[in-house]
Amino acid sequence: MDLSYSEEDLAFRDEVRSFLSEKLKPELAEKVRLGRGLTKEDMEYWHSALNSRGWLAQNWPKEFGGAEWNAVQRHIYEEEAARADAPRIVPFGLSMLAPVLQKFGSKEQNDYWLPRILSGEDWWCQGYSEPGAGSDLASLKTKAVREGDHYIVNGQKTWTTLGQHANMIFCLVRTDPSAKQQEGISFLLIDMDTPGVEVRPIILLDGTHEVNEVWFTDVKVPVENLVGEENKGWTYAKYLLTHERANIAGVGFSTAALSTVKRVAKAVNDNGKPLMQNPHFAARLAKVEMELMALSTFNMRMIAAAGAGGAPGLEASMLKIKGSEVRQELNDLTRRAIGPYAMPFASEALEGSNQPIPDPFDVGDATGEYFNNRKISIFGGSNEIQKNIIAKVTLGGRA
Amino acid sequence: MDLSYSEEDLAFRDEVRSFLSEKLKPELAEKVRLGRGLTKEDMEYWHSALNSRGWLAQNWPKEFGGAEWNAVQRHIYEEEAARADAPRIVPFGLSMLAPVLQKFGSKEQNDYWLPRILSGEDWWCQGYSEPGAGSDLASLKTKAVREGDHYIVNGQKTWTTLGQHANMIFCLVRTDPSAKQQEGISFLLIDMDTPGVEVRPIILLDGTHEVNEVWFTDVKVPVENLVGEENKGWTYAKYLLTHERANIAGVGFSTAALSTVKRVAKAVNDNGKPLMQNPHFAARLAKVEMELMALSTFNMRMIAAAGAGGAPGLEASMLKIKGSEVRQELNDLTRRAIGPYAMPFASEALEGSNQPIPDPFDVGDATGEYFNNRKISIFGGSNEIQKNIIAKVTLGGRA
Amino acid sequence: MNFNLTEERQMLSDTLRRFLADKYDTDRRNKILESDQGYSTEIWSGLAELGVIGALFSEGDGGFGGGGFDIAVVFEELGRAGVVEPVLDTAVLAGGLIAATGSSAQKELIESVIGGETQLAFAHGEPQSRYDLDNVQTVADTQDGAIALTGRKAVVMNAEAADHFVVSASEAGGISLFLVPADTDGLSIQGYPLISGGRAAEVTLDGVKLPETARMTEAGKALPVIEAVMARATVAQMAETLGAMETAVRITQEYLGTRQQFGRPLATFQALQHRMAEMLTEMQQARSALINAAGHLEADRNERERHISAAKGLFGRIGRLIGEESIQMHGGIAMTQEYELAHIAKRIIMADHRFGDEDWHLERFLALSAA
Amino acid sequence: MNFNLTEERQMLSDTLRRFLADKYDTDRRNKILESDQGYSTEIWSGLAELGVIGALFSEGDGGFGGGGFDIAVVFEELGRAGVVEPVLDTAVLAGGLIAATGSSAQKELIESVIGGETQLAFAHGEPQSRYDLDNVQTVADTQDGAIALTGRKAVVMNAEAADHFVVSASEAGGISLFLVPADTDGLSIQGYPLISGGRAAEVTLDGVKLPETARMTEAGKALPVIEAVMARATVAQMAETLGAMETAVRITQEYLGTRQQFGRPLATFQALQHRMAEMLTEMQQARSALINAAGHLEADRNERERHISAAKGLFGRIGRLIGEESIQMHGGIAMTQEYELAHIAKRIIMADHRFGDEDWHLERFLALSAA
Repeated sequence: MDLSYSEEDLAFRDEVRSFLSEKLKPELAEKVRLGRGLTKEDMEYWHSALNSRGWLAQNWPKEFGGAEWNAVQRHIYEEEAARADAPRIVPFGLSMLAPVLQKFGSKEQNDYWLPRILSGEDWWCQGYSEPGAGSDLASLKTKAVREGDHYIVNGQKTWTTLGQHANMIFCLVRTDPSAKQQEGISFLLIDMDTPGVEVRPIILLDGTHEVNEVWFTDVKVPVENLVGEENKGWTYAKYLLTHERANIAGVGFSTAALSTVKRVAKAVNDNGKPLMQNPHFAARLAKVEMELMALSTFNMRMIAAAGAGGAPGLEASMLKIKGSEVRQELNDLTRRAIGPYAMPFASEALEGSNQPIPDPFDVGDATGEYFNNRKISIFGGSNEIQKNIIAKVTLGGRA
Repeated sequence: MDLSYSEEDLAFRDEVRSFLSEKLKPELAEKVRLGRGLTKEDMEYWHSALNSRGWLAQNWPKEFGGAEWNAVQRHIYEEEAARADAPRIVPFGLSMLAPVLQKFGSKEQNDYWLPRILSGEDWWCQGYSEPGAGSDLASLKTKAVREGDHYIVNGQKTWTTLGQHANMIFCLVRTDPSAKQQEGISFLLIDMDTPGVEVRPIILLDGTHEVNEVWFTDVKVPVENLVGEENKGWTYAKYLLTHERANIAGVGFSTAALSTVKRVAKAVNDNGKPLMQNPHFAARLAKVEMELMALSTFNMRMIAAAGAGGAPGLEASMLKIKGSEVRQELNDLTRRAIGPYAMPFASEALEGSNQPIPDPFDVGDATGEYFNNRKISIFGGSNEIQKNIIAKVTLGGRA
Repeated sequence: MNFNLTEERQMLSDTLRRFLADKYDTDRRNKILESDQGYSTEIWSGLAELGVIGALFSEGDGGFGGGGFDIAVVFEELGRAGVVEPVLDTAVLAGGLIAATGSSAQKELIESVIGGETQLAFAHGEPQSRYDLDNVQTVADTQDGAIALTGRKAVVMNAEAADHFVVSASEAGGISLFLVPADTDGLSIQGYPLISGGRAAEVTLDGVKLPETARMTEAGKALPVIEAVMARATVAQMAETLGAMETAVRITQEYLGTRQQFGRPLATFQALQHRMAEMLTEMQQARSALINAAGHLEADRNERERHISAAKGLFGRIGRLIGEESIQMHGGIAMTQEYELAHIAKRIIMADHRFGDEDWHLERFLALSAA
Repeated sequence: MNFNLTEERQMLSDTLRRFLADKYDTDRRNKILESDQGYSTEIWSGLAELGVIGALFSEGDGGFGGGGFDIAVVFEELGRAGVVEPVLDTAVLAGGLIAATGSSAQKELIESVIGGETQLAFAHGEPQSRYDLDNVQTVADTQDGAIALTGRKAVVMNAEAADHFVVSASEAGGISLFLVPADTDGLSIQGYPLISGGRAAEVTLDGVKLPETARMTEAGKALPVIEAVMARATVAQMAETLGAMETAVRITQEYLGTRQQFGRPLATFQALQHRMAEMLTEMQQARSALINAAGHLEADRNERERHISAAKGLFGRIGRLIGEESIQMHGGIAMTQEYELAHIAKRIIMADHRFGDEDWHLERFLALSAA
């Protein structure tokens, strides 16, 4: 056991730092720090900066043009990017679709789609969830019927994050309605400019537009857009779900959130002293910081194990649970810290709220972020589903 | 709505106070305060003192020689008795068996057994739980087979509280093995001096002997000791479980425990100040005191509703859950307060521990009480069972 | 002791509940939330006609209620329906201050408040004061018989709609209160919407000139009356939150009963059942704490405030639990702005940001218990 | 970074686990618990023979380990089996102090400690000191070259068995340490059993006369070394607690898998499943915190202590959760003295009463973070 960085690690960290200080524009970092919605251009700018440096596809194998970072490197980038308030990398093409293509796609598919992901030519979104399915993903109903060289797709997807920016969507669709739930599902790539695709915004409770419904009405999809074999899509979907675990705990986000809470708690006046010195607030903060210190090591242990060929499915579920709890608690503390100033509503969606709201502690939309991040224990496999998984494995297959 | 006491209530409170100051011997109160095991004689003394005053059978109707107190009177007694460190009334005969006899027993049974409960001639214990049953009470296996004028009883009961002092036990026994689980159960009164009854002690994790196993081997019980009808025992058992709700929240115990914690926290030195001024300890204490203030009113509301003919089954489950949480938290705080002095073990059962253990804060066996009271969320219908009941009622019969 | 509502209160409760069930459904409320005004004039008039505002004032002040349990009954129903109309600010807070300490000329306003024609706001909190009641840096300066107010008030609820403000200011080593018409020179308002509905504003007082008749209390002596009225407002807000929690739990129960996952209703999953049981148990604690607080509004100051802080501290914890759990047990649907629960949960959770949060009341409870 | 155990440590861990699985079952341990001595001489010798004690000392001190992860590996296994033998007190605490700061003559004791022939105790805490390390009222008075110790030491673990005590006393405006043979005149002991096993005593020092050679550190300068050795002891105790938590969870899982209620195993009840999932998640946090603490034992003082307090604070919370939940999920059976879990749960929960509890470390973490 050794918790310290090697010489090489330290050199890499310096590289990351100088990259960030060079390429991350202060206005962009400011937006990230205050939790303001990033524009499509902001995100494209950041992807392009990383891509120029060869750091966009951090986990891809070198043969596909990836950086193939090891666990420690990924951890270092995560930590430094959070510290510098860099935008997160939009994961849908890079770390969700790409690993599936690399493992199950044809050479033609990889040759065509992967470079377009790196260049930003395609913006991908995910078509998994459906209104009737929720955590029970396998009960999905969107149908794809083969007709000659095309599938005809009908149905509805929901909770499609950043779908409003996307031109491509990867979908789970039912190709064999007679098969049992998890069989008969296929993995399909759909061009969103095809007639019959319609994107409708969902406004979340914090007033933001980040998720969407996507409707398919007789949408024609060429058969070459099928990934792998027909009716094997569930296997690919599971692979996708278990593959991308590096950031499942959100340690970087929580590290940034912690420094925000501390900064604010030093600035807020609490009966003549900084709130940071209020023992009850300080206790809440210390408790979550202790958790985060442990979580960070827990996360590193798992990344290291995965890198060494381990398959930490169980631990990934635990990381997601604890990671969401820590982050949600930190969001709670920020809104708590600012007292009555947590009440103003900075919604994009509301009339009359284009005026700036008062923000004396320079914290951005802390309350919005608190409410928005209720999602992290719901989406991507709710914490209840994660607990089911843990129980199934540890209590001997019973569930 | 009116939270204050009437003139009559206040007069009654004065009566209770003067009774307590007259009859409660300081040595006995001291034992109660320090959580030391009471002897059989201690308990008999207290029953007898209450009985002389006509206050032993507080909830019995007047026709049976009871005091027939209303909700407020019971609350006042509870509060004052806790404040004065009076022993609790041993409930098995008085508030568990007696209501069943009064409702379902024959006149002969009532005439014979009730006076003996009041006089202390009989000491009752309860034969419900069995080793294989636990929370699933209806799966009990102890058998009673009718042979002429007797039942022949075979089987085993467990968790029999104070069974070592008892000469009588009321039991649930299976009289029809072919019937479905909850049918075929009868309610039987058994003299523990009958050949074939054996009591074996169970030592609890705090080293105390308060519960027992009771074994029955071909025990002959006269048929006149059957209460009500054969095979209807489950009805009587349920009546018993739902009848005695007055003290289910344990508000009196918690009130006494709160004053102990406060006394100790003022005496303990924490880095030069009383522990009471440590903000983290104070916060824990304040939180549980807030809960207790609410619980006390919740309890009163339910007693008042029950007195007015309400049937607060659901709320009784909630009172039991919250009451156990509050009391266990207070027990936790006391052991927490005394720091390293929580470690000594005052077991009755251990060699070499007859010497006094150090108790600089005059708190008695705080740690023992903490561990012992883990039982209150387990016995008498575990908190999990209570939650099942609440869910069944409120989520439309599903469970 | 007696835990039953009087017949009058039960009737008021029933009438108000029917009115809101009829007029205040999700669609209607969502339209109100999106409106520039942030509340509905029509609903406001309706509430006044029903006598809801009158029930918050004593007979001596022209109302027909005003007791702790009158407040509790009215606000529980308002909370149940997620009402965003400014009853608390106009009637309990600013109206309550006028009733408690206004001159007889000032008290003439109450009639039109009860009638629904006048809106009020209490401008007290400041950017540096957080939840403390005695931290007032706005200054009242008296020269030649005229008073001038200078300072800034933070997150003043209902400021844009208010016809009159009750304004606190520092004076004579203490705090004074003044009744200020909204159109007084030097008073300016920057309004914004609130995340749980309704609107507030930053209010700037730039040498606002007032006659002596604007004064409500003896100079520097207002703190006790502010505290007493805040206690009533806290009871109102807790009752409102309790009503909202009832709704959150009801919606969640209904959802669990109908939503199918893995081939059966969510309500059949024991983990969710037990969490629902815990929520119901905690709500009984909240209701009991509210009764304690409402029942001690007439007690002496220390006893009253100790019960207020015990209850509001508990509401902080329980509100967060109910708000977060009801969202979590729903899943995604509760994350959408237009779903009823989203609004209700926001009101429950944001209640912790008014009149002192959980920690603030914990600290205060400790101080009051030591006193 | 590297999270793997070295081969040697893995071997030690495996060997020790097998030894204890073989020799230290519930019956055997319950007999030890009921014995007058409170620990088994035979087990003690066995541990020494296996090299368990040697692994806690560095090569320079005659051992073959002594690093943070050596301690963690040994104590995790001891905790897993619920071992009550005084390895922590003899080897890590008192032995560690001798190794860290004893004279070369004093260090000669270490060989017989490693060999299992000598028992030690550290007499430091006092009735008024609670968990504070710097609160020592026992006085060392030097006259004519002879030292006299007077005072009372509270809850001194392993006092009855100890051949030598390391005793702290106030001197020269600070704290000094002395090595005191157990049979020294004026040192008296009142022993008692502990609820989680083993024995302790109140130790009275009534003018205990010592030669100058009994002194371990420069007069008044012992606090830093006490703190450093306490950090190692805290790592040991957390590792032990982690091992005990693993056992508690294993026993609970087995019980849930076999115990039938309402016609099916408890393990099929989702409410219990989810609570088990939470326990497992928290144990991973505990393990991670332990790694942080063990990995920072050689860091500078502030960094080391900050990690110790972060970890011990977490262990306080998680230990209570695991201890209480494993009892609750069992039901009645876990309430009985003779059931394996009862002992294990008591050890887990009582660990909070040594080396500072959850709140004490929270406070300390805050102070260290502000520094």
